[in-house]
Amino acid sequence: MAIEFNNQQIDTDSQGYLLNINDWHKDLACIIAKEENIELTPAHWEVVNFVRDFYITYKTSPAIRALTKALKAEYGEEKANSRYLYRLFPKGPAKQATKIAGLPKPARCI
Amino acid sequence: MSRYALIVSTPPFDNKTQTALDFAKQLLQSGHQLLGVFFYQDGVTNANAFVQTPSDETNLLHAWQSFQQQSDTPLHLCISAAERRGLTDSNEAPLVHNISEGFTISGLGELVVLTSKADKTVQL
Amino acid sequence: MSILHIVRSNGFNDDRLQQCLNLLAENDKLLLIDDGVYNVSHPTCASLTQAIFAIDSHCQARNIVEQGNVKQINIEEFVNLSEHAEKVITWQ
Amino acid sequence: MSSSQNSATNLQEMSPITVTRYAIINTSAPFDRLKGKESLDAALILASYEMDVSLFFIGNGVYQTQANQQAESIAHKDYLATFKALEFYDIEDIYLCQDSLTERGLATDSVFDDAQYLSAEQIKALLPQFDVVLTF
Repeated sequence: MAIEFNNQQIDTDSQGYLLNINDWHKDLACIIAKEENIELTPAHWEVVNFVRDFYITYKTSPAIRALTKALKAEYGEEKANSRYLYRLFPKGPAKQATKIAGLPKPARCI
Repeated sequence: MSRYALIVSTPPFDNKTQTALDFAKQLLQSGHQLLGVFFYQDGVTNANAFVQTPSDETNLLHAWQSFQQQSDTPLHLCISAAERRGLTDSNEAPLVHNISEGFTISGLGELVVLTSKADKTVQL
Repeated sequence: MSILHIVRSNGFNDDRLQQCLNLLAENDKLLLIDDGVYNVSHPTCASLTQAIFAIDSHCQARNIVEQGNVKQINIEEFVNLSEHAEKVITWQ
Repeated sequence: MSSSQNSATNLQEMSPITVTRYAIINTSAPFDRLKGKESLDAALILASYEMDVSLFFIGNGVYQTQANQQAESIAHKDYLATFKALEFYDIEDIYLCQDSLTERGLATDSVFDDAQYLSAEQIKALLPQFDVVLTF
Protein backbone atom coordinates (compact mmCIF):
# COMPACT_ATOMS: atom_id res chain seq x y z
CA MET A 1 0.00 0.00 0.00
CA ALA A 2 1.12 3.54 -0.58
CA ILE A 3 0.03 7.16 -0.42
CA GLU A 4 0.71 9.51 -3.31
CA PHE A 5 2.49 12.60 -2.02
CA ASN A 6 4.54 15.21 -3.92
CA ASN A 7 4.60 12.86 -6.90
CA GLN A 8 6.12 10.17 -4.74
CA GLN A 9 4.77 6.89 -3.49
CA ILE A 10 4.99 6.76 0.29
CA ASP A 11 4.86 3.17 1.53
CA THR A 12 2.33 2.27 4.20
CA ASP A 13 1.16 -0.91 5.82
CA SER A 14 -2.20 -2.43 4.96
CA GLN A 15 -3.92 -0.12 7.42
CA GLY A 16 -2.31 3.07 6.22
CA TYR A 17 0.45 3.56 8.78
CA LEU A 18 3.71 4.83 7.32
CA LEU A 19 6.37 2.17 7.08
CA ASN A 20 9.20 4.66 7.54
CA ILE A 21 8.73 7.42 10.10
CA ASN A 22 11.22 9.59 8.22
CA ASP A 23 8.83 9.82 5.26
CA TRP A 24 6.57 11.97 7.39
CA HIS A 25 5.80 15.55 6.50
CA LYS A 26 3.23 18.00 7.87
CA ASP A 27 1.39 18.08 4.55
CA LEU A 28 1.38 14.28 4.45
CA ALA A 29 -0.18 14.32 7.91
CA CYS A 30 -3.09 16.34 6.47
CA ILE A 31 -3.62 13.72 3.76
CA ILE A 32 -3.64 10.86 6.29
CA ALA A 33 -5.99 12.85 8.54
CA LYS A 34 -8.39 13.40 5.66
CA GLU A 35 -8.57 9.65 5.10
CA GLU A 36 -9.53 9.38 8.76
CA ASN A 37 -12.17 12.09 8.31
CA ILE A 38 -10.31 14.44 10.60
CA GLU A 39 -9.73 18.09 9.85
CA LEU A 40 -6.55 19.02 11.67
CA THR A 41 -7.02 21.98 14.02
CA PRO A 42 -4.31 23.46 16.26
CA ALA A 43 -5.67 21.25 19.05
CA HIS A 44 -5.07 18.16 16.89
CA TRP A 45 -1.60 19.33 15.98
CA GLU A 46 -0.68 19.70 19.63
CA VAL A 47 -1.43 16.03 20.18
CA VAL A 48 0.04 14.83 16.89
CA ASN A 49 3.32 16.65 17.47
CA PHE A 50 3.39 15.51 21.04
CA VAL A 51 2.88 11.86 20.16
CA ARG A 52 5.55 12.06 17.48
CA ASP A 53 8.07 13.66 19.84
CA PHE A 54 7.23 11.06 22.47
CA TYR A 55 7.91 8.25 20.01
CA ILE A 56 11.18 9.76 18.81
CA THR A 57 12.40 10.17 22.39
CA TYR A 58 11.12 6.94 23.93
CA LYS A 59 10.82 4.62 20.90
CA THR A 60 7.24 3.75 21.76
CA SER A 61 3.85 5.34 21.21
CA PRO A 62 2.32 6.27 24.54
CA ALA A 63 -0.66 4.29 25.79
CA ILE A 64 -3.57 6.57 26.58
CA ARG A 65 -2.81 6.77 30.28
CA ALA A 66 0.82 7.69 29.70
CA LEU A 67 -0.27 10.14 27.02
CA THR A 68 -2.65 11.96 29.33
CA LYS A 69 -0.06 12.07 32.07
CA ALA A 70 2.62 13.43 29.76
CA LEU A 71 0.19 15.94 28.20
CA LYS A 72 -0.76 17.14 31.64
CA ALA A 73 2.82 18.05 32.40
CA GLU A 74 3.02 19.99 29.14
CA TYR A 75 -0.42 21.52 28.57
CA GLY A 76 -2.28 21.31 31.88
CA GLU A 77 -5.26 19.46 33.24
CA GLU A 78 -8.02 20.36 30.76
CA LYS A 79 -6.20 18.81 27.79
CA ALA A 80 -5.05 15.78 29.69
CA ASN A 81 -8.09 13.56 29.81
CA SER A 82 -9.24 10.83 27.53
CA ARG A 83 -12.61 12.45 26.85
CA TYR A 84 -10.83 15.44 25.31
CA LEU A 85 -8.56 13.17 23.29
CA TYR A 86 -11.40 10.99 22.04
CA ARG A 87 -13.26 14.11 20.91
CA LEU A 88 -10.27 14.97 18.75
CA PHE A 89 -9.62 11.41 17.59
CA PRO A 90 -12.95 9.56 17.71
CA LYS A 91 -11.50 6.17 16.77
CA GLY A 92 -8.99 6.41 19.57
CA PRO A 93 -5.96 8.65 20.02
CA ALA A 94 -3.59 5.69 20.18
CA LYS A 95 -4.76 4.57 16.75
CA GLN A 96 -5.42 7.80 14.91
CA ALA A 97 -2.96 10.30 16.38
CA THR A 98 -0.09 7.88 15.84
CA LYS A 99 -1.16 7.23 12.28
CA ILE A 100 -1.35 10.94 11.47
CA ALA A 101 2.00 11.45 13.21
CA GLY A 102 3.60 8.94 10.85
CA LEU A 103 4.33 6.38 13.55
CA PRO A 104 4.14 2.60 13.30
CA LYS A 105 0.89 0.85 14.12
CA PRO A 106 0.79 0.28 17.88
CA ALA A 107 0.93 -3.35 18.95
CA ARG A 108 -2.50 -4.94 18.67
CA CYS A 109 -2.77 -5.95 22.24
CA ILE A 110 -2.01 -2.46 23.47
CA MET B 1 -9.75 -24.35 46.82
CA SER B 2 -7.81 -21.59 45.08
CA ARG B 3 -8.20 -19.70 41.85
CA TYR B 4 -5.15 -20.00 39.60
CA ALA B 5 -3.76 -18.19 36.59
CA LEU B 6 -1.21 -20.08 34.52
CA ILE B 7 1.26 -18.38 32.17
CA VAL B 8 2.91 -20.57 29.53
CA SER B 9 6.04 -19.25 27.78
CA THR B 10 7.53 -22.32 26.13
CA PRO B 11 6.86 -23.68 22.61
CA PRO B 12 5.09 -26.97 21.78
CA PHE B 13 8.36 -28.69 20.93
CA ASP B 14 9.76 -28.11 24.42
CA ASN B 15 8.95 -30.77 27.01
CA LYS B 16 8.57 -27.98 29.59
CA THR B 17 5.22 -27.27 27.96
CA GLN B 18 4.07 -30.78 28.85
CA THR B 19 4.84 -29.91 32.48
CA ALA B 20 2.60 -26.86 32.21
CA LEU B 21 -0.24 -28.96 30.80
CA ASP B 22 0.21 -31.64 33.48
CA PHE B 23 0.07 -28.92 36.13
CA ALA B 24 -3.08 -27.41 34.59
CA LYS B 25 -4.83 -30.80 34.56
CA GLN B 26 -3.80 -31.59 38.11
CA LEU B 27 -5.10 -28.22 39.32
CA LEU B 28 -8.58 -29.20 38.19
CA GLN B 29 -8.28 -32.75 39.50
CA SER B 30 -7.30 -31.34 42.88
CA GLY B 31 -10.45 -29.25 42.88
CA HIS B 32 -8.93 -25.86 42.13
CA GLN B 33 -10.27 -23.35 39.69
CA LEU B 34 -8.10 -22.40 36.71
CA LEU B 35 -9.28 -18.98 35.54
CA GLY B 36 -7.31 -19.26 32.36
CA VAL B 37 -4.05 -20.13 30.69
CA PHE B 38 -2.22 -17.17 29.17
CA PHE B 39 0.19 -18.01 26.37
CA TYR B 40 2.96 -15.44 26.09
CA GLN B 41 6.45 -15.19 24.59
CA ASP B 42 7.30 -18.42 22.71
CA GLY B 43 4.29 -20.05 24.37
CA VAL B 44 1.99 -18.54 21.75
CA THR B 45 3.32 -21.01 19.18
CA ASN B 46 1.34 -23.75 20.93
CA ALA B 47 -1.66 -22.40 19.01
CA ASN B 48 -0.07 -22.78 15.59
CA ALA B 49 -2.35 -25.01 13.53
CA PHE B 50 0.43 -25.61 11.01
CA VAL B 51 2.77 -27.30 13.45
CA GLN B 52 3.02 -30.96 12.46
CA THR B 53 4.05 -33.53 14.98
CA PRO B 54 5.21 -37.02 14.01
CA SER B 55 2.40 -39.44 14.86
CA ASP B 56 4.52 -41.36 17.37
CA GLU B 57 5.29 -38.23 19.40
CA THR B 58 3.09 -36.27 21.77
CA ASN B 59 0.98 -33.72 19.94
CA LEU B 60 0.72 -30.88 22.42
CA LEU B 61 -1.63 -28.86 20.24
CA HIS B 62 -4.19 -31.65 20.38
CA ALA B 63 -3.53 -32.10 24.07
CA TRP B 64 -4.24 -28.42 24.80
CA GLN B 65 -7.34 -28.55 22.62
CA SER B 66 -8.81 -31.58 24.34
CA PHE B 67 -7.94 -30.04 27.73
CA GLN B 68 -9.83 -26.91 26.66
CA GLN B 69 -12.84 -28.93 25.47
CA GLN B 70 -13.03 -31.08 28.55
CA SER B 71 -12.50 -28.34 31.10
CA ASP B 72 -13.77 -25.25 29.29
CA THR B 73 -10.66 -23.43 30.50
CA PRO B 74 -9.95 -20.36 28.36
CA LEU B 75 -6.63 -20.56 26.49
CA HIS B 76 -5.66 -16.95 25.90
CA LEU B 77 -3.16 -15.95 23.28
CA CYS B 78 -1.27 -12.66 23.34
CA ILE B 79 -1.90 -11.61 19.76
CA SER B 80 1.08 -9.23 19.56
CA ALA B 81 3.47 -11.96 20.68
CA ALA B 82 1.69 -14.35 18.30
CA GLU B 83 1.81 -12.16 15.20
CA ARG B 84 5.54 -11.67 15.42
CA ARG B 85 5.91 -15.46 15.58
CA GLY B 86 3.92 -16.12 12.43
CA LEU B 87 0.43 -16.63 13.82
CA THR B 88 -2.46 -14.72 12.37
CA ASP B 89 -6.21 -14.45 12.58
CA SER B 90 -6.28 -12.74 9.21
CA ASN B 91 -7.14 -14.28 5.88
CA GLU B 92 -5.94 -11.30 3.90
CA ALA B 93 -3.46 -12.69 1.36
CA PRO B 94 -0.77 -13.84 1.81
CA LEU B 95 -1.90 -14.57 5.35
CA VAL B 96 -3.88 -17.63 6.29
CA HIS B 97 -5.65 -17.87 9.61
CA ASN B 98 -3.58 -20.42 11.50
CA ILE B 99 -4.66 -19.99 15.11
CA SER B 100 -6.12 -23.28 16.24
CA GLU B 101 -9.64 -23.86 17.51
CA GLY B 102 -9.88 -23.62 21.24
CA PHE B 103 -7.56 -20.65 21.63
CA THR B 104 -8.90 -17.19 22.40
CA ILE B 105 -7.25 -14.20 20.79
CA SER B 106 -6.41 -11.82 23.60
CA GLY B 107 -3.95 -9.16 24.58
CA LEU B 108 -1.80 -8.42 27.57
CA GLY B 109 -4.86 -6.82 29.16
CA GLU B 110 -6.13 -10.36 29.71
CA LEU B 111 -2.91 -11.16 31.57
CA VAL B 112 -3.71 -8.29 33.91
CA VAL B 113 -7.28 -9.48 34.45
CA LEU B 114 -6.30 -13.13 35.02
CA THR B 115 -3.38 -12.50 37.35
CA SER B 116 -5.15 -9.85 39.38
CA LYS B 117 -8.23 -12.02 39.89
CA ALA B 118 -6.31 -15.18 40.71
CA ASP B 119 -5.19 -16.17 44.19
CA LYS B 120 -2.10 -17.74 42.66
CA THR B 121 -0.21 -17.06 39.48
CA VAL B 122 2.15 -19.72 38.20
CA GLN B 123 4.53 -19.20 35.29
CA LEU B 124 5.52 -22.41 33.57
CA MET C 1 3.79 -18.44 54.80
CA SER C 2 6.63 -18.90 52.43
CA ILE C 3 7.46 -18.55 48.76
CA LEU C 4 7.71 -21.59 46.49
CA HIS C 5 10.65 -21.12 44.11
CA ILE C 6 10.70 -23.22 40.95
CA VAL C 7 13.90 -23.87 39.01
CA ARG C 8 13.54 -25.62 35.67
CA SER C 9 16.99 -25.35 34.16
CA ASN C 10 20.33 -26.99 34.85
CA GLY C 11 22.66 -24.96 37.06
CA PHE C 12 25.61 -26.20 35.00
CA ASN C 13 24.02 -24.49 32.02
CA ASP C 14 22.83 -21.09 33.21
CA ASP C 15 22.60 -19.06 36.40
CA ARG C 16 18.87 -19.41 37.13
CA LEU C 17 19.61 -21.74 40.04
CA GLN C 18 22.10 -19.28 41.49
CA GLN C 19 19.68 -16.36 41.12
CA CYS C 20 17.03 -18.34 42.91
CA LEU C 21 19.36 -19.36 45.72
CA ASN C 22 20.48 -15.73 46.17
CA LEU C 23 16.87 -14.80 46.94
CA LEU C 24 15.76 -17.95 48.76
CA ALA C 25 14.65 -17.04 52.29
CA GLU C 26 15.04 -19.34 55.25
CA ASN C 27 11.43 -20.56 55.23
CA ASP C 28 11.04 -20.69 51.46
CA LYS C 29 10.83 -23.93 49.51
CA LEU C 30 12.72 -24.95 46.40
CA LEU C 31 11.13 -27.13 43.73
CA LEU C 32 13.19 -28.60 40.90
CA ILE C 33 11.31 -29.47 37.72
CA ASP C 34 12.20 -30.29 34.10
CA ASP C 35 15.97 -29.95 33.54
CA GLY C 36 16.09 -28.33 36.96
CA VAL C 37 16.08 -31.82 38.49
CA TYR C 38 19.73 -32.19 37.39
CA ASN C 39 20.46 -29.69 40.18
CA VAL C 40 19.91 -32.37 42.84
CA SER C 41 23.62 -33.07 42.52
CA HIS C 42 24.70 -29.47 42.01
CA PRO C 43 27.19 -28.49 44.73
CA THR C 44 25.21 -25.37 45.74
CA CYS C 45 22.15 -27.48 46.53
CA ALA C 46 23.94 -29.91 48.83
CA SER C 47 24.42 -27.35 51.60
CA LEU C 48 20.95 -25.84 51.57
CA THR C 49 18.95 -25.90 54.75
CA GLN C 50 15.64 -25.15 53.02
CA ALA C 51 13.24 -27.88 51.95
CA ILE C 52 14.03 -29.08 48.42
CA PHE C 53 11.62 -31.03 46.20
CA ALA C 54 11.93 -32.57 42.76
CA ILE C 55 9.20 -33.97 40.49
CA ASP C 56 9.50 -37.78 40.50
CA SER C 57 8.58 -38.37 36.85
CA HIS C 58 11.06 -35.69 35.76
CA CYS C 59 13.75 -37.50 37.78
CA GLN C 60 12.82 -40.91 36.40
CA ALA C 61 12.99 -39.60 32.84
CA ARG C 62 16.59 -38.55 33.50
CA ASN C 63 17.58 -41.45 35.75
CA ILE C 64 18.16 -39.10 38.66
CA VAL C 65 18.26 -41.15 41.81
CA GLU C 66 17.02 -40.13 45.23
CA GLN C 67 19.37 -37.68 46.99
CA GLY C 68 19.54 -37.19 50.72
CA ASN C 69 18.15 -33.68 51.06
CA VAL C 70 15.79 -33.72 48.07
CA LYS C 71 12.27 -35.10 48.43
CA GLN C 72 10.72 -36.54 45.29
CA ILE C 73 7.06 -35.60 44.82
CA ASN C 74 4.41 -36.08 42.16
CA ILE C 75 2.44 -33.43 40.27
CA GLU C 76 -0.41 -33.60 42.76
CA GLU C 77 1.99 -32.70 45.57
CA PHE C 78 3.39 -29.93 43.35
CA VAL C 79 -0.11 -28.45 43.19
CA ASN C 80 -0.41 -28.78 46.97
CA LEU C 81 2.91 -27.02 47.48
CA SER C 82 1.80 -24.16 45.25
CA GLU C 83 -1.49 -23.87 47.09
CA HIS C 84 0.13 -23.65 50.48
CA ALA C 85 2.80 -21.21 49.35
CA GLU C 86 2.15 -17.51 49.70
CA LYS C 87 3.16 -17.21 46.05
CA VAL C 88 5.13 -19.00 43.38
CA ILE C 89 8.19 -17.64 41.59
CA THR C 90 9.48 -19.51 38.55
CA TRP C 91 13.08 -18.75 37.65
CA GLN C 92 12.53 -19.32 33.98
CA MET D 1 -3.33 -5.73 48.10
CA SER D 2 -2.15 -2.18 47.83
CA SER D 3 -4.37 0.70 48.84
CA SER D 4 -2.91 3.07 46.27
CA GLN D 5 -5.58 3.89 43.76
CA ASN D 6 -5.09 6.27 40.89
CA SER D 7 -7.79 8.52 39.59
CA ALA D 8 -6.47 8.55 36.03
CA THR D 9 -8.95 7.61 33.35
CA ASN D 10 -9.21 4.02 32.31
CA LEU D 11 -8.20 2.94 28.86
CA GLN D 12 -11.34 0.96 28.37
CA GLU D 13 -14.25 -0.16 30.36
CA MET D 14 -13.44 -3.18 32.38
CA SER D 15 -14.81 -4.97 35.35
CA PRO D 16 -13.48 -3.46 38.55
CA ILE D 17 -10.39 -5.33 39.62
CA THR D 18 -8.39 -4.77 42.75
CA VAL D 19 -4.97 -3.21 42.54
CA THR D 20 -2.48 -6.00 42.72
CA ARG D 21 1.18 -5.52 43.54
CA TYR D 22 3.43 -6.96 40.86
CA ALA D 23 7.16 -7.48 40.85
CA ILE D 24 8.64 -7.98 37.41
CA ILE D 25 12.09 -9.48 37.69
CA ASN D 26 14.35 -9.13 34.68
CA THR D 27 17.13 -11.68 34.61
CA SER D 28 18.15 -11.60 30.94
CA ALA D 29 20.56 -9.43 28.94
CA PRO D 30 18.98 -6.97 26.46
CA PHE D 31 19.28 -9.01 23.28
CA ASP D 32 18.46 -12.42 24.77
CA ARG D 33 15.61 -13.30 22.43
CA LEU D 34 12.74 -10.91 23.21
CA LYS D 35 12.69 -11.41 26.95
CA GLY D 36 13.53 -7.82 27.84
CA LYS D 37 11.16 -6.34 25.29
CA GLU D 38 8.24 -8.60 26.17
CA SER D 39 8.83 -8.04 29.86
CA LEU D 40 8.64 -4.30 29.30
CA ASP D 41 5.45 -4.68 27.23
CA ALA D 42 3.87 -6.59 30.11
CA ALA D 43 5.01 -3.98 32.65
CA LEU D 44 3.55 -1.12 30.59
CA ILE D 45 0.19 -2.83 30.21
CA LEU D 46 -0.02 -3.74 33.89
CA ALA D 47 0.69 -0.11 34.72
CA SER D 48 -1.85 1.10 32.16
CA TYR D 49 -4.45 -0.92 34.04
CA GLU D 50 -3.42 0.91 37.20
CA MET D 51 -1.67 -2.00 38.79
CA ASP D 52 1.19 -1.35 41.16
CA VAL D 53 4.34 -2.41 39.30
CA SER D 54 7.91 -2.64 40.60
CA LEU D 55 10.77 -3.55 38.30
CA PHE D 56 13.80 -5.54 39.39
CA PHE D 57 16.99 -6.12 37.43
CA ILE D 58 19.12 -8.96 38.72
CA GLY D 59 21.73 -11.29 37.27
CA ASN D 60 22.23 -10.64 33.56
CA GLY D 61 19.18 -8.40 33.74
CA VAL D 62 21.43 -5.59 34.98
CA TYR D 63 22.91 -5.38 31.47
CA GLN D 64 19.57 -3.91 30.38
CA THR D 65 20.06 -0.96 32.69
CA GLN D 66 23.38 0.26 31.36
CA ALA D 67 23.49 3.70 29.75
CA ASN D 68 24.75 4.48 26.24
CA GLN D 69 23.89 1.18 24.61
CA GLN D 70 23.27 1.49 20.88
CA ALA D 71 20.89 -1.25 19.87
CA GLU D 72 20.55 0.23 16.37
CA SER D 73 24.15 -0.67 15.57
CA ILE D 74 23.06 -4.31 15.45
CA ALA D 75 19.73 -3.47 13.78
CA HIS D 76 17.82 -4.10 16.99
CA LYS D 77 14.96 -1.93 18.13
CA ASP D 78 16.14 0.37 20.91
CA TYR D 79 13.48 -0.67 23.42
CA LEU D 80 15.76 0.43 26.24
CA ALA D 81 14.89 4.03 25.29
CA THR D 82 11.40 3.31 26.63
CA PHE D 83 12.76 2.93 30.18
CA LYS D 84 12.95 6.73 30.31
CA ALA D 85 9.17 6.89 29.81
CA LEU D 86 8.31 4.68 32.79
CA GLU D 87 7.46 7.70 34.94
CA PHE D 88 4.52 8.45 32.63
CA TYR D 89 3.21 4.99 33.47
CA ASP D 90 3.68 5.60 37.20
CA ILE D 91 6.33 2.91 37.40
CA GLU D 92 8.60 4.45 39.98
CA ASP D 93 9.99 1.58 41.99
CA ILE D 94 12.98 0.35 40.05
CA TYR D 95 15.49 -1.85 41.83
CA LEU D 96 18.91 -2.87 40.57
CA CYS D 97 20.89 -5.63 42.20
CA GLN D 98 24.16 -4.15 43.36
CA ASP D 99 25.71 -7.58 43.83
CA SER D 100 25.00 -8.48 40.19
CA LEU D 101 26.47 -5.17 38.98
CA THR D 102 29.62 -5.61 41.04
CA GLU D 103 30.01 -9.22 39.97
CA ARG D 104 29.93 -8.11 36.34
CA GLY D 105 32.25 -5.14 36.82
CA LEU D 106 29.51 -2.66 35.92
CA ALA D 107 29.22 0.88 37.17
CA THR D 108 26.13 2.12 38.97
CA ASP D 109 25.57 4.51 36.08
CA SER D 110 22.22 3.34 34.76
CA VAL D 111 19.66 4.69 32.32
CA PHE D 112 17.34 5.34 35.24
CA ASP D 113 17.51 8.64 37.03
CA ASP D 114 16.35 7.31 40.33
CA ALA D 115 16.79 3.57 40.50
CA GLN D 116 17.53 2.07 43.89
CA TYR D 117 20.59 -0.11 44.31
CA LEU D 118 19.97 -3.04 46.61
CA SER D 119 21.94 -6.06 47.71
CA ALA D 120 20.51 -9.51 47.03
CA GLU D 121 19.70 -9.70 50.75
CA GLN D 122 17.66 -6.50 50.55
CA ILE D 123 15.82 -7.72 47.43
CA LYS D 124 15.04 -10.98 49.22
CA ALA D 125 13.51 -8.97 52.05
CA LEU D 126 11.25 -7.08 49.62
CA LEU D 127 9.78 -10.10 47.81
CA PRO D 128 7.13 -11.00 50.43
CA GLN D 129 5.31 -7.71 49.86
CA PHE D 130 4.24 -8.54 46.30
CA ASP D 131 1.11 -10.42 45.24
CA VAL D 132 2.50 -11.65 41.94
CA VAL D 133 6.13 -12.09 40.92
CA LEU D 134 6.88 -12.61 37.22
CA THR D 135 10.33 -13.36 35.84
CA PHE D 136 11.59 -12.69 32.34
